[in-house]
Amino acid sequence: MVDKLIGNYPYLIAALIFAVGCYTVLSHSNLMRKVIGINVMETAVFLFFVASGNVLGGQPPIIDLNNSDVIYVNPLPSALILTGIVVSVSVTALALGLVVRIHRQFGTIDADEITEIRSNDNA
Amino acid sequence: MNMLIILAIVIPILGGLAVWLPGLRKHPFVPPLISAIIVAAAVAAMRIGSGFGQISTWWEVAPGLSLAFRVDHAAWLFAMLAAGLWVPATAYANSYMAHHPHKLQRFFMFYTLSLTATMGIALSANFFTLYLFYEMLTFVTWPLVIHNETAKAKRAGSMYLVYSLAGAAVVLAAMVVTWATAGTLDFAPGGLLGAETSVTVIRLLIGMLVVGFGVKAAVMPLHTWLPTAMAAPTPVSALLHAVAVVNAGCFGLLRTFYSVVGPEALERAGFSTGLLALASITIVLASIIALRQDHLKRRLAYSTVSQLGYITLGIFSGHPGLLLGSLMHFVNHGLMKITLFFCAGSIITDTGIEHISEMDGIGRKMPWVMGAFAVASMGMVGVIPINGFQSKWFLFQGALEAARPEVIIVLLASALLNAFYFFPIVAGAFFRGERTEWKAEGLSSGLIWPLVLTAALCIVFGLLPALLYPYVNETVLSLMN
Amino acid sequence: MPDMILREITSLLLPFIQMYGIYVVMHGHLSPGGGFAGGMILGVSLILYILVFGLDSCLRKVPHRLSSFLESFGTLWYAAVGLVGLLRGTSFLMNKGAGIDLGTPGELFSSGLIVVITIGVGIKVASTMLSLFYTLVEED
Amino acid sequence: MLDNLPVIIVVSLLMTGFLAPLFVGKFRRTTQVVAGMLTLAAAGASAVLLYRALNTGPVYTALGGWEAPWGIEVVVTPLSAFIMLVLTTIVSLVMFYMPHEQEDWPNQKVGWYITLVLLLTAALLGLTMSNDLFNMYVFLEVSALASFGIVAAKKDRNAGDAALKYLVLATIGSGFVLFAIGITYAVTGYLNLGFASQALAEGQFHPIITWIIATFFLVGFGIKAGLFPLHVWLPDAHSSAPTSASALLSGVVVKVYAVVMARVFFGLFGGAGLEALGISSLIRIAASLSILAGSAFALVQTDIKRMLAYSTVAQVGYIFLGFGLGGVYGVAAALYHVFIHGLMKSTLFLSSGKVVELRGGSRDISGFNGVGKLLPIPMAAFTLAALSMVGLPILAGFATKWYLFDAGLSAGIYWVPVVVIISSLLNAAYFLPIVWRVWFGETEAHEVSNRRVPGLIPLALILAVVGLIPGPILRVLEEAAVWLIS
Repeated sequence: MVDKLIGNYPYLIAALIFAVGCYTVLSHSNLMRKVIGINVMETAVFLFFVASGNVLGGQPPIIDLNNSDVIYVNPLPSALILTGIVVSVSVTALALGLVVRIHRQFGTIDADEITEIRSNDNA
Repeated sequence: MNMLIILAIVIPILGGLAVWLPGLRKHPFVPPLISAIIVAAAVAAMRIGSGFGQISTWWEVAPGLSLAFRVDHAAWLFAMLAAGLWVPATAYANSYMAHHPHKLQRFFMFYTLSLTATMGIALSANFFTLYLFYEMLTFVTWPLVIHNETAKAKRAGSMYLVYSLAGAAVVLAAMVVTWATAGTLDFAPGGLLGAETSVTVIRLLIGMLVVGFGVKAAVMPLHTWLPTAMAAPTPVSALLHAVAVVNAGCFGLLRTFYSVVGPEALERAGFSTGLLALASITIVLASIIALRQDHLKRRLAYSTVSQLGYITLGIFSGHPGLLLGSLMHFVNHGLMKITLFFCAGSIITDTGIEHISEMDGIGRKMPWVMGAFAVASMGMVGVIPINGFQSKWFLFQGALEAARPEVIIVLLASALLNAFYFFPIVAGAFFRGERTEWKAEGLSSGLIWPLVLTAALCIVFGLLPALLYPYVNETVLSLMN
Repeated sequence: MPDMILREITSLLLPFIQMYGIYVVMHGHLSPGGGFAGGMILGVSLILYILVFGLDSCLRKVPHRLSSFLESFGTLWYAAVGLVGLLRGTSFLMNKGAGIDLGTPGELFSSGLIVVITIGVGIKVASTMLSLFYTLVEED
Repeated sequence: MLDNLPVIIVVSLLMTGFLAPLFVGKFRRTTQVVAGMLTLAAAGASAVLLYRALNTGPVYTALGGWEAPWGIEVVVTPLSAFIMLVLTTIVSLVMFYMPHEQEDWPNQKVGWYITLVLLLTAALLGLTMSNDLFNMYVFLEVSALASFGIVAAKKDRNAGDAALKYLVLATIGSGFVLFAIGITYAVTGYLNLGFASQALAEGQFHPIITWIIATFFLVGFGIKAGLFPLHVWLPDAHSSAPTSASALLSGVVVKVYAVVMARVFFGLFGGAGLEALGISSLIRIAASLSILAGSAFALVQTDIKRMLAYSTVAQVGYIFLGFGLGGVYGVAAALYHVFIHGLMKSTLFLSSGKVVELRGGSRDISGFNGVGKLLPIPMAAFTLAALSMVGLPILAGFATKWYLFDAGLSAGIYWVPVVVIISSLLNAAYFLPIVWRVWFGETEAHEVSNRRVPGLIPLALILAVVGLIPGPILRVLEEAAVWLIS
């Protein structure tokens, strides 16, 4: 059991980082930290994906035309994660844009203060 | 037959919408009156044809749920009662509303739409159609209840809506249970539940039906909305109490007890004693409460609650004799109660009096009105030449056949209480001097002839039992299969 | 205004950064990288330019409208190239099956339409990075 | 050609979307109309696909000619074709409303808004028909990005805050989905739904692994679809968006996520597997809580758009409940509700948007007093949709309830009818007072310059017709449900 866990340590670390990211998003009221938390979370998933494509002793998957019996690592997860990173970058960019806008409109980027301002608006 | 059913259902909808025609701005009552007459004629014509029992399906709303209609004995009884009384009620409503002009078009639209809902309930051939129109009845009578838009009326309206919607929701649940156990929703004489249905399910179903339809039939703990709804204009009260709403509740109970649950399952559930007790409590308790009411319409309302107890008693019993009496009362009570409410409305319109304590001596000022009132109240008590006597007679007979002496005691006690709360009104109106100052402005004929007509009908039905008895007997036979 | 060292170094480095970005874009079908990574490098090089030389000088070279246009253009480019397969009677993004010469593996001009698509992606990513930065920085 | 139709729909929507900002400056009106016509054409194409899928089986397309499991596979089953049809129909009708809303917007904003809406549509279409988990994730994210954009389209500050809240939570949701996809890939080696489910079934994995996969999917999609208690972003986001965006987000977007979740679940684990894992009962409980809590929250709102948004939470609960019950009737109820709730909610949002506009932007419920006389046709549509929500018979909402009852009772879960009935009473409690206000409330005479709400009448008409004759649709859905379950 322990062997298995240690042998698969990238997965464990990925899960750990995922939890850290999730915690950061949910526990901090500073919007920038939330955005950072999102990134941490997504990085954990990327790590998980890439780790699952690893082949022990494998080479980077750049085809070597002269040598046909090279072991490559599985390129599919890496390729997928490239897409994942694109998505993550766009989300982050959009989030930052929104944070800038919120700062402009509310004068703060603290979620609790914003909630307070909004409830005063309504009252 | 199909044509007649379509007429009965669709004409009131058209009539209700026609109220908004620009040409009828001044006379919004015309389309409702015409549609009421057409519907009454159509329903009367259904008796002539030979199409009893034929199902006419309009369309399938969802797999297993179809909109279907059928005329059978019980359906025609209710339809004829409602459609027949709708004509004088509409005429009366026109005269009454002429004195209280407030959003007449809206009033008459919903007044007429209620006719569709009532006809739909009466003629439904399956549980779904019944439920559909039962729900519709709530929605079209609600605007009538809060018509005056006073705070009181609005409170009454919310109460009515809450009670009715909750009741309809329970009916829906009952429908689901029926569908799940029987696999069909089409009414059939003898019921839909097979012999293998467990007693628990039957009891559950009966309980749901009693709660669901009992709301509209004002079975005792569920009656509170009815006296409160007195805030509505008087023609509406007449409609609620005598013609459409409460009778729809009773009819729903009748239909579902005998065509869904079935007499045999009813027997097996072993509920009859409990249900009879419920009805008996309603009869006696409501009468006692009625005694203590000074507000005329509220007293009449509690009287309705009590009298409906007679009807539900027969339905709950599952015994042919009691059922016969209860169906007789179904018709007779409608006639008497509509007369009483017409009288109350005329009194309010003419003198503004709403309380019984102020009514002393009123009989000499308006003899026709109070005469009709006297006739109807005597009927309520069960004095011989009036129709109320007959229904009580058959109820007594049924109770004897069913060997239920306790029912006889309840009936006697209630008759006594009825006498206590009706006769002082009549006696005071005719034989006591005026105690309070009021002035009568004189009534238009439209506020007199409908109530004289219905009072006359009470006497006619009282004198000629052959008008009603054979048909009701057939109805009971067809229901008991 | 940033100091001279920064400006001189940046103006020295920028051509190399951009050349590297183009290199990565063009070799997307041969080695790790490709349109996204290369486009990102190009976009970041432009952002560096803004940080050092100021927003206005970059807006003069690449106006906001141009970068917005290129954003749409990149996507359309991708879709249009994808449709080639479809127009040839096969499926979307089809390459070899649509009768396009794939060339020799390992050479720069090979693998049919993929390199063409990658260029579109590079343009799209670079211009999007720039537009986003413009949107964030510009006060409206 | 027909095999490529699904791809053509998505690609043409995307291309038009990105062309829109280029042309909107000179040909604003044309751009708007072309976008609307295009989605309408997409609806037509979806109808063709649905017909084809029902008659000759699903349409498979392998992108780039790479067959599954190597390539990305697109498959149009009756289920996905139906959802596509619903989606495109509602989007196109809302599209016809949009020019009305955009009258005083600057050109650039109109262009981007159209881009985002078309991007959202394309992404949701892609999401519905993709048979590849990672491809699903990409479309999920694209649709989410587009949704964030249209939520933030209004300039007021609440919109920005709501959009960021939505973004943060939705991204957590996609994180969970992606993690679940990662685990699936790691243990099975496939991303194609069919192959992965086969591998899962044959692989004899420890139940905890499948359970983790399922729970992560549930949390992820639950956040995106606004399942209680993960709904916290929804009322804010759906109420701060422009009217057309609210109609789309509440009307179609959240429900597509629910349907995709069902596809993933039934595709990976099968109905029996879900029941064995306990996921079905988890969904049922969360759905019932959604239904009750959403209605209860809606009851206390005084802001009409927030009320409608909370009502969406409750209505999505119906959909999840249907999926949680499983079986042909449960799934058919859920799919039917996806359809009619889309119609009802769009109608409600568009018509109340008109009222908000009339009242100078005030969203208080008291603004509905007496508007029936000022805007008779939009308010008739509002009334129809509100009463359908309550689920009165011969209106559209009733068939859902009926099917849910049937599914609940045949699955032996007797509290389902109770929940549904309580919920319809709650619905009545918050919709009927508004209907009363609309028709019989008092209002000062008010000049209404423009009574038109484009796109509303077709929505309401479809709703009315569906209510009267739901039979044919339900039969199609039963067939679609069979596809999903087996």
